[in-house]
Amino acid sequence: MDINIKIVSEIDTTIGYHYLAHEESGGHSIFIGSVRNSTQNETVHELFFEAYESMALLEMEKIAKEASQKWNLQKVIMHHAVGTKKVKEPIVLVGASSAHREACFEACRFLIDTLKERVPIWKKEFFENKKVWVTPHP
Amino acid sequence: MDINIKIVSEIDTTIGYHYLAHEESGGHSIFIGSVRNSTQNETVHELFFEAYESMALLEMEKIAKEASQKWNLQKVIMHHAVGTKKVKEPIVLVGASSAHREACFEACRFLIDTLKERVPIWKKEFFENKKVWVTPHP
Amino acid sequence: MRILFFGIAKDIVGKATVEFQNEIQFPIQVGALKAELIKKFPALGELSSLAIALNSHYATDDMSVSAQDEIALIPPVSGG
Amino acid sequence: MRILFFGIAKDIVGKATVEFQNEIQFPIQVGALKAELIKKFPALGELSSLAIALNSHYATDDMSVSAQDEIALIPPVSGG
Repeated sequence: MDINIKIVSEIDTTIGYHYLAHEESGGHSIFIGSVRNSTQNETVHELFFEAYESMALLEMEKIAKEASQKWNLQKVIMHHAVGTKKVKEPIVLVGASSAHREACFEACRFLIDTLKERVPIWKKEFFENKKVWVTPHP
Repeated sequence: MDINIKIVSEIDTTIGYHYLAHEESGGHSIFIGSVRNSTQNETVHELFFEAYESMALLEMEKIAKEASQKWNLQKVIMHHAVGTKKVKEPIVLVGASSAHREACFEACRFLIDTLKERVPIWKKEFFENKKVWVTPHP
Repeated sequence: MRILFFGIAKDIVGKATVEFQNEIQFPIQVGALKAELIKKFPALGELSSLAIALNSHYATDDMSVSAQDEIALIPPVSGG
Repeated sequence: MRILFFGIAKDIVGKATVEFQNEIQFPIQVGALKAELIKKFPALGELSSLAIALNSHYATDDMSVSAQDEIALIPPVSGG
């Protein structure tokens, strides 16, 4: 299986299919996360992302390999942005390709769910009058 | 909700996010189906797609609206190709955007599953020595 | 009236459009029209499903078809 | 030895990197190191989770840390 993993300053949202396409793949599932204009009813102006880059890359690679053990995939892509991101700007792109659609859908969901649980990247939310590191409670 | 529905001769795989992005959307799920090189262990050379176009457009619109009743979505895209498609060429692109990722993933899966069940489009498979209309058995 | 055929139904019938003049009496119910078509082209009866579209929407067997409607025969779909 | 701090942990500690000289005795187990850091910076103890990365991999509490290892404190992650 081919894996493409990157920490970038700008996510290129157009390349998902180009990377995932494979002659054995009939299905390609792509998820893109972006900044939305509010969280818990408060207006968000921008987000700032910080990564422990060496570890984030290793952790994404582990997640991609776990996905390829759970499902029969041809390719996996995981890109995450760092720095300041405004509303509508993409933050993360993950995707997987497989012969049939069930596997790529489930794998894609696993990639983003597990990335959010484990990859050492931190988000600071900038509201009108305050900024806070998001520290999810379990 | 905004809906973008097309029958096209070439799928543009790069536009999914561009179309789905919305300031209230944090999640965007895109599925792209393409021609793979084999089916049931036989080598596929190409596929040919024929649509009852007026009805296919109406039926895709109904499916998009059903999705928007089931989930809180900002945008839905459904593009299907017609004509001859070779291995690795995209056939269909569907996607949905929503505030959180659960809704867009579930909606995207619903879009492609329901498209395959109901939209009047037919596929002919070209093998080495024969060509057959695919007529799925229930 | 004209009936449109697609996919394998087009191959069975031998053309994309067939004009029916006196063979079918209109108005007719969708279910009865389907039965007439299967009588005329028995291979249609061997498909795993066969639907009728009335003016570009799926029709149920009890709907009535007039000679002015656009009718299409929908064999099992296989898009995506 | 140097410990890297990220996100809210960096704000609590006041910098991204802290050099510990004689305050911590190496080798030390990961669990004990975490306890030392929480004693020094009590606000770290109020986070919903706190992990240690040892040479860029998540470490378990029973692993041993030497002064040559790259150590990072991982507060609750919030990527994606």
